[in-house]
Amino acid sequence: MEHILSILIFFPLLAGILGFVVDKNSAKAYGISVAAVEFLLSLWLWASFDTTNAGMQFGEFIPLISQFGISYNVGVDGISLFIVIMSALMTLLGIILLDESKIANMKNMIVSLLFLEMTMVGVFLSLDAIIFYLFWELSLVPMLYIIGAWGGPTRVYAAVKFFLYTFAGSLVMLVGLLTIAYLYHLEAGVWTFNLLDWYQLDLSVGLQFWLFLALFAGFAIKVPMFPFHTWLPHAHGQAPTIGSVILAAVLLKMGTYGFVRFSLPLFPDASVQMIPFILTLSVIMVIYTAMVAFAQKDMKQVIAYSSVSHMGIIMIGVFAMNAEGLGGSIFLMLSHGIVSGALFMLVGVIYERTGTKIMSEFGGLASIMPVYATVFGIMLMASVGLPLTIGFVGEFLVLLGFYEVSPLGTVLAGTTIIIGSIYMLTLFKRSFFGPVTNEKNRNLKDLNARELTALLPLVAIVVWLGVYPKPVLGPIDTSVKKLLVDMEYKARTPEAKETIISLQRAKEEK
Amino acid sequence: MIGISHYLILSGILFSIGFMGVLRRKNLLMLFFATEVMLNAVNIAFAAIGNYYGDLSGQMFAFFVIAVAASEVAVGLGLLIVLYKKYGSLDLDVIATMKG
Amino acid sequence: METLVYIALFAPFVGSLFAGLFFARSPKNIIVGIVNPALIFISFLASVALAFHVAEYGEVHIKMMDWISVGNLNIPFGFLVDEVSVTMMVVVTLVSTVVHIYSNGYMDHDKSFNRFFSYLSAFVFSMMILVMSDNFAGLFIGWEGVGVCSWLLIGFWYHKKDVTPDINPAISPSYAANEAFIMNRIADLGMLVGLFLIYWNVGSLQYDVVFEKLPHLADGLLVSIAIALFIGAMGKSAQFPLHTWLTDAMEGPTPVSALIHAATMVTAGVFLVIRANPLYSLDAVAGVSYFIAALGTFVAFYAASMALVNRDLKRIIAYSTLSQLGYMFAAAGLGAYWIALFHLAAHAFFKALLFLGAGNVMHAMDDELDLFKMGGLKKVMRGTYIYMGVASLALAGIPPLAGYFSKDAIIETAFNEGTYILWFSLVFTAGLTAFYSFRQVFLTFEGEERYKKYGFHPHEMYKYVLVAMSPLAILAVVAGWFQETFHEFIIAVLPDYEMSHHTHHNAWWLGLLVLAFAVSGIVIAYKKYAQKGENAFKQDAEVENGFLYKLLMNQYYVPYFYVEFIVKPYTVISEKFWAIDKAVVDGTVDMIAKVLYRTGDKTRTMQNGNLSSYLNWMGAGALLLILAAAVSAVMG
Amino acid sequence: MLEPVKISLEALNLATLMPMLIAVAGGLIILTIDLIKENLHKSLYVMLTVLIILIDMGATLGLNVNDRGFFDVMLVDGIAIVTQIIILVASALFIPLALTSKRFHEYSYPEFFALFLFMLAGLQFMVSSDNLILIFIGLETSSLALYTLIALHNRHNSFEAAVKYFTMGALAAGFFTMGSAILYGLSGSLELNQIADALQARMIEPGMLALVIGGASFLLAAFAFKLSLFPFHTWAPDVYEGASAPLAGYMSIVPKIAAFVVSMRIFEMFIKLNVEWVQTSILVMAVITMTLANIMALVQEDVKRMLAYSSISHAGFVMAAIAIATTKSNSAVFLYYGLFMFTNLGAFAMLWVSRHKHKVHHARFDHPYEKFAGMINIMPMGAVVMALFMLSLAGVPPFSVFWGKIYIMSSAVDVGMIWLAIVMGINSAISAYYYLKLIVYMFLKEPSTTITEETVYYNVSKPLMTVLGLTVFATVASIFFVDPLLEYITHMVQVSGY
Repeated sequence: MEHILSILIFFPLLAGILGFVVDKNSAKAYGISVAAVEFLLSLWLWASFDTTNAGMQFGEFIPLISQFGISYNVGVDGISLFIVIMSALMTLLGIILLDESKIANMKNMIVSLLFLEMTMVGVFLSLDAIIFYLFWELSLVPMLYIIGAWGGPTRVYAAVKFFLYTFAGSLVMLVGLLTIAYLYHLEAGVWTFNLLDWYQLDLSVGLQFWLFLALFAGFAIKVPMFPFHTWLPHAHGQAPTIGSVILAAVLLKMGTYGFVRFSLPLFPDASVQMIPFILTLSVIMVIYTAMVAFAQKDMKQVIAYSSVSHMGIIMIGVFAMNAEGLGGSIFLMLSHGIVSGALFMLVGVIYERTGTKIMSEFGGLASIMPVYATVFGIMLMASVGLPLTIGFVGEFLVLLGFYEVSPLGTVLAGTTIIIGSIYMLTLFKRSFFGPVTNEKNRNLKDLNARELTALLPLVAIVVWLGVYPKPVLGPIDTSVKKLLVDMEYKARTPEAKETIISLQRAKEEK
Repeated sequence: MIGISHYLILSGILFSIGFMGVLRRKNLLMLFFATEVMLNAVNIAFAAIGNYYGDLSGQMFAFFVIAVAASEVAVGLGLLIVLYKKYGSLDLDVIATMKG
Repeated sequence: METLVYIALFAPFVGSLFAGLFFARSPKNIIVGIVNPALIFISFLASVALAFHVAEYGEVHIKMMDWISVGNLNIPFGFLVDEVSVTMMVVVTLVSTVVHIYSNGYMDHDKSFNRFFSYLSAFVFSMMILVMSDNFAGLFIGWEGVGVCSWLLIGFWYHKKDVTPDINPAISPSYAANEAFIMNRIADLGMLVGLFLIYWNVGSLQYDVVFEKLPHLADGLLVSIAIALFIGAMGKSAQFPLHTWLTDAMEGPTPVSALIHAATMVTAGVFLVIRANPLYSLDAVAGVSYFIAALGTFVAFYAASMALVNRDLKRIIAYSTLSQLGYMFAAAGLGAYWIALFHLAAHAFFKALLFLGAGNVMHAMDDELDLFKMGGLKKVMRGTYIYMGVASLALAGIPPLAGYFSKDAIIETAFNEGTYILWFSLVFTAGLTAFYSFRQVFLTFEGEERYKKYGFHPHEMYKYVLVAMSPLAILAVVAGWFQETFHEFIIAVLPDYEMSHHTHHNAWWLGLLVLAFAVSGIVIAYKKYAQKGENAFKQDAEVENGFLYKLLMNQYYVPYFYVEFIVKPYTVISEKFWAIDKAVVDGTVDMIAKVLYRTGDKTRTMQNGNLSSYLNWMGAGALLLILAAAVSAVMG
Repeated sequence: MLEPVKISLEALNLATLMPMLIAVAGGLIILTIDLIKENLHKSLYVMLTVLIILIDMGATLGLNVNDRGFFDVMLVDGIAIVTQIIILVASALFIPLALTSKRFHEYSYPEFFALFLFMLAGLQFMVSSDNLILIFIGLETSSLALYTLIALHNRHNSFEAAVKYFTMGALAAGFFTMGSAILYGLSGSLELNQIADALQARMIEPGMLALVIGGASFLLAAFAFKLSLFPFHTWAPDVYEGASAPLAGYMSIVPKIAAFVVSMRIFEMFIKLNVEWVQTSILVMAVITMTLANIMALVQEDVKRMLAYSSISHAGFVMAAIAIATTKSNSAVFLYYGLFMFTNLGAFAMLWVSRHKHKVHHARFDHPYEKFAGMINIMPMGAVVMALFMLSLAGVPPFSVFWGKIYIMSSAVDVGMIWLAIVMGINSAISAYYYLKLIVYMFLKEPSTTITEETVYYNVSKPLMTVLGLTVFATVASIFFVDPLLEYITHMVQVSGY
């Protein structure tokens, strides 16, 4: 299958365009089938993926604007493979969870989702900076629509804020990308935005620093790092369930993925230099937002802030500069995607039943909706990083990896396992435990077949990858090691060489 | 002996007068006159400089400016008349419906 | 042997799934009540078989599969069955079996009967992982697993609502559950740090690799590792200052208290220290070890003191558990690992028995826990009285019961080490232990029948339950007799600890001293609480208003302190942060937008529609350009 | 005694004049037809005009690059050809917009089309000469025609707009002539290349720089007016509002690109003479223009007026490229406008489609935002198309304007003006707000009850749909033709020596 990546990217686009023709009442079925096909394709990609190969696979290269060095250039490696699969999966499950009776204009929703899926897959597969940027920006558009059209009372404010904030940051990033291209042009005499070519570029430390900052503007807002996170609670607070699910599961990962794909290999010295900075922000992110999450009255906001908090851990992992931390952080991206996606789905379920997300309206849900409570409990445990759930593996590896970089930082960030459980358990206690305080809730129905179909696969994955993460960790590990070797090779300053622990050096020491 | 600089100074003075007229006048007709003054000021300069260099193109430019000024007057007056019909005034303070 | 290991490990897991998946939504099902104890019993049998195997052929070490493998890190699911772990396995499965059977009776009328068994079996599974793992990460899995099961089980009656602390100090089961989980997490962070330190300096988390390389590490590093791991142990084993959750955990059903919060889970911390004995017996970490012993001694006394005045049937036993954990740590800290383990096992038996007995009382008294509302129950509950009496005697260290042998050994160790302050504290605490244990027993079973006043109609527990409890009772009596057998068995892996000649010489009077303390404790308790008629026990207002009484009753104000200085500030700061997030962090962003918008509104006034002003703008622009031109020409 | 002028026809190289002659002749033909038979339907004139534009285009494409002709006043270099092509394509897209389903006053006059063609000729003269006289004539011819075209819309606002534009234009003409006079006085020539040589020779003379800068400032003022740079932009919003929507769109492209070419010719001459001041002031003006126009666009209530401000902002964007003055930035100007053309014309055409004869939605405005509320429910295709235009204008890839944007930003980066690129980026972000505002209205708001498909699709017709289709296609598919376009433009710019 030569063109599987292009198919993965453009199949949803094509299906989305054709989707305009599909009848309203069949839109959901159409969406499910398309998303299912896409998911199967992504699984096929996994099946045909060479797990021993650390480099890019299934590459495709078509020059688009040859004079300016822009080309359609895609490829997949262990780092992006699973994020793509997760994107496809979350889209599929999200569509399954859609309630036809609650969503007006289902067709538009499906079409937007399919477009969104294209952009998500595109971001993770592109190897050309401009094409990456293209999908990156395009992803804002369907999300804007999803939040704005199906969201809560202040949805327009939230949607526009989401769009503009991210857009502003990414424009600064664009300047950075253009600068890199120019520097490459100076060095090599040709224009190119090919990331793999850029990796060869040897930049001075000062330049690296500024370029790092430029890209940081784009990525950090997307992650979203403190103090650029405030669009997220608004977006989550207003977005419909599906919007939150995709936003939390996939869109945020674009930011961290950007760091891994761009910042680290392009600016190894600056990355090392920036560790204290990133660490500071991340620790604030972890602790501060977790505390803010604790203060929330709205269930969904708790999950939203918890997302930010967990993204802080992912960020730390990215800058751990060793295979354990970096691999862990990529795994954590997946697990965070699955778990926070599932949690948003769960909040959506209760919101659909009762029309509220305020915790004080609930209480004692566990006795009314035991299955719901069980699934929620499992996801909660995954969220707080219980071993043998998917959440532990990544978190453990990240903290383990980062300990080598900064013990104190790790301890501070490690408080996530404490404060994370504080807000999560409080949420669970307030909503699920205690007597049934609200009489209206007494007749709530437990999860129905549709919801179970969407949620049970996630439960299965949470357990499966918690117990046996090897099939996923293996390819990630292979690619991450290569990345670190490249970084160490490229690094100029001795501090950077010192900090980046590639496998080679570890072997030498032994 | 009147030299080139005198012409140029005259031109400059005339241009400034026209310019001030444009800035200060509130009546559309007067405004048109002021622009004409400016253009004519430039004409003097062109003619003088052309003569100074012994080059014809300066005078050519002056002729073209005259021609353009003439057509401007034609178009301008046409517009002015329609405008007067609509607003009943040529005061610029009145003709100010579009703003913001 | 692999099969046996897997049977021992996975039988509880199967039970948990069986009850959880197939019967989760159905009402009480007796099949669950039979199958689950049976599976645990199978696990017990396998453990016993393994014990004999280990005794005969040495340890069994198997690797099931890889778990996490990234970079240089490689964590397998590996299991190590050696003398230490097999001891734990036997104790855990034995007590579990009894508790499972017992629960059939205790949870008889509960609508969540099946769910209870599912959780309980899951707990056993986690505990088995904890003790059987061959690496620290695996231990951590079990560590967290038991934490979650404990959370589930403490909060088992989640539907109860929150009340103020003066009605119920634990507020509600769900509150207590969260408290337990979160406090344990604090300690877990320490434990994680320990793991990280080990990994980055040793390169592995496997016990064998780690212990082999430990002596080559720097002293400071070793101390850090030891401290970090012990912080983990402090959480699980509820050592000061992370102890408050244990008493609140009594909100869970009594079988849970018996199994988790007395016999097994809380001893995990002790187990960890015993497991890591190659680390803690290093000279470099002698300070830490001594600290462990000191802290253990302190907790032993501290907890016992609170037990003296408490009126809550279960809380007293909880304090006593705390206190006994302190004894174990004292032993482990002093290097007598095998004695600690021995006490751990003996304690598991009699303490579980005590709890189950308390459960019987509760069952009889409609879940009433206040001792002052009981009294004279021996008439209706003879079996339970005997069980609890035996357990209390064992706890008090009266020969020839189990507690006498194990606890005495610990006290002797303290003497042997020359740490006389510890030694005396432990001796004194032994007296307190005897007092509060029998205060409880007498208040419950002897004296006036106060319960009548409150309209209770107590009745004895089901027969089969009493029968099921008998193994524990027997063990509480006889376990101590096998001290030497155990000693021989265990020193294959644990460092031997022999008393010096000097101690041997003094052993007889040391033993007598302890015994004297214990007996006098019992006697005082009898005098005060077991009388009838005139001398019958009455509440003494003067004592109860005394400072000491209040201090003890309020647990030295530690929970109060936590609420006032940690919980409340945390809540307040969180709210503040949220306000800041909205007003400052988000406000700045909105401010930028607003400023832009307002600038637009201001600027549009230049677009006033008046041609004259437009022309002026143009003229001004041109003049400005020319002016700038002039300036730049002059400058240039 | 003047020497008898002896010039062979070949030396005149009349081919260079062909495009303009065709346009003028076309205009005359239309007038003649009207003389012969009155009251012919507008569709005839529209199609005639389109035909003439196509022939014109043919002639333009047939020109030899870097050809001089007609007493050497015509200079057909690469940029002249590229500009003419852009102008003609825009014109060809513009004229069919006259074929609305509702009748609008101006299109019933054949003079409209004749004037339009004359304007075209004027613009073509303007761009294909480096003689200041010819530039002036071309500029004025086209402007005068344009004033009239605006006024022909025959509304209150149109007259006001025409008068404003006219008066300010007259002032600008004064500036232009004054600037030319100064340059003439300094160099004795009106040919830009000769001026450059003469100035180069005299640059070292004391006081020379001041005079050169003085002349440059007059010219800059004149072109800043034409390009609507701050503070000479004040006419633009009002004129765009007063003019009919298609004409407003047209004005945002065609006269501007013509003015850009001339600015390129004039100001880059100064920049190459190392008159740094010119570069600095252009940059300052460009930055202020794009920022201020953006900020003012934020607060607009009317879509058309918003688009007017947005056009100003885009002009500021491109003006910065002129200041950068590299081959890349100059190519970027054409790339930008070549792509911007489709999007902006399309956006204005969308307004035109929804235009009513009377102001039904608002006392003053034809296209208040409220009018588009909930459009996705009423006419989904229309909403999507408009949204695409808005996204493109905001610079969201892969739509057309994005490519122009990054090319300009990249050329800024290339000369080390990273700050400029960042300013451009931030401005794009600000501008996204008001483009989004329209999208928000169209997609996220509930339609007001009075709005139906009928009221929105009021003015639609097949030709309009065709034009829209073409512009949408060009906007969306730009990624596929940017490469050849860029190659062609760069080649043309390079051979012209810029």
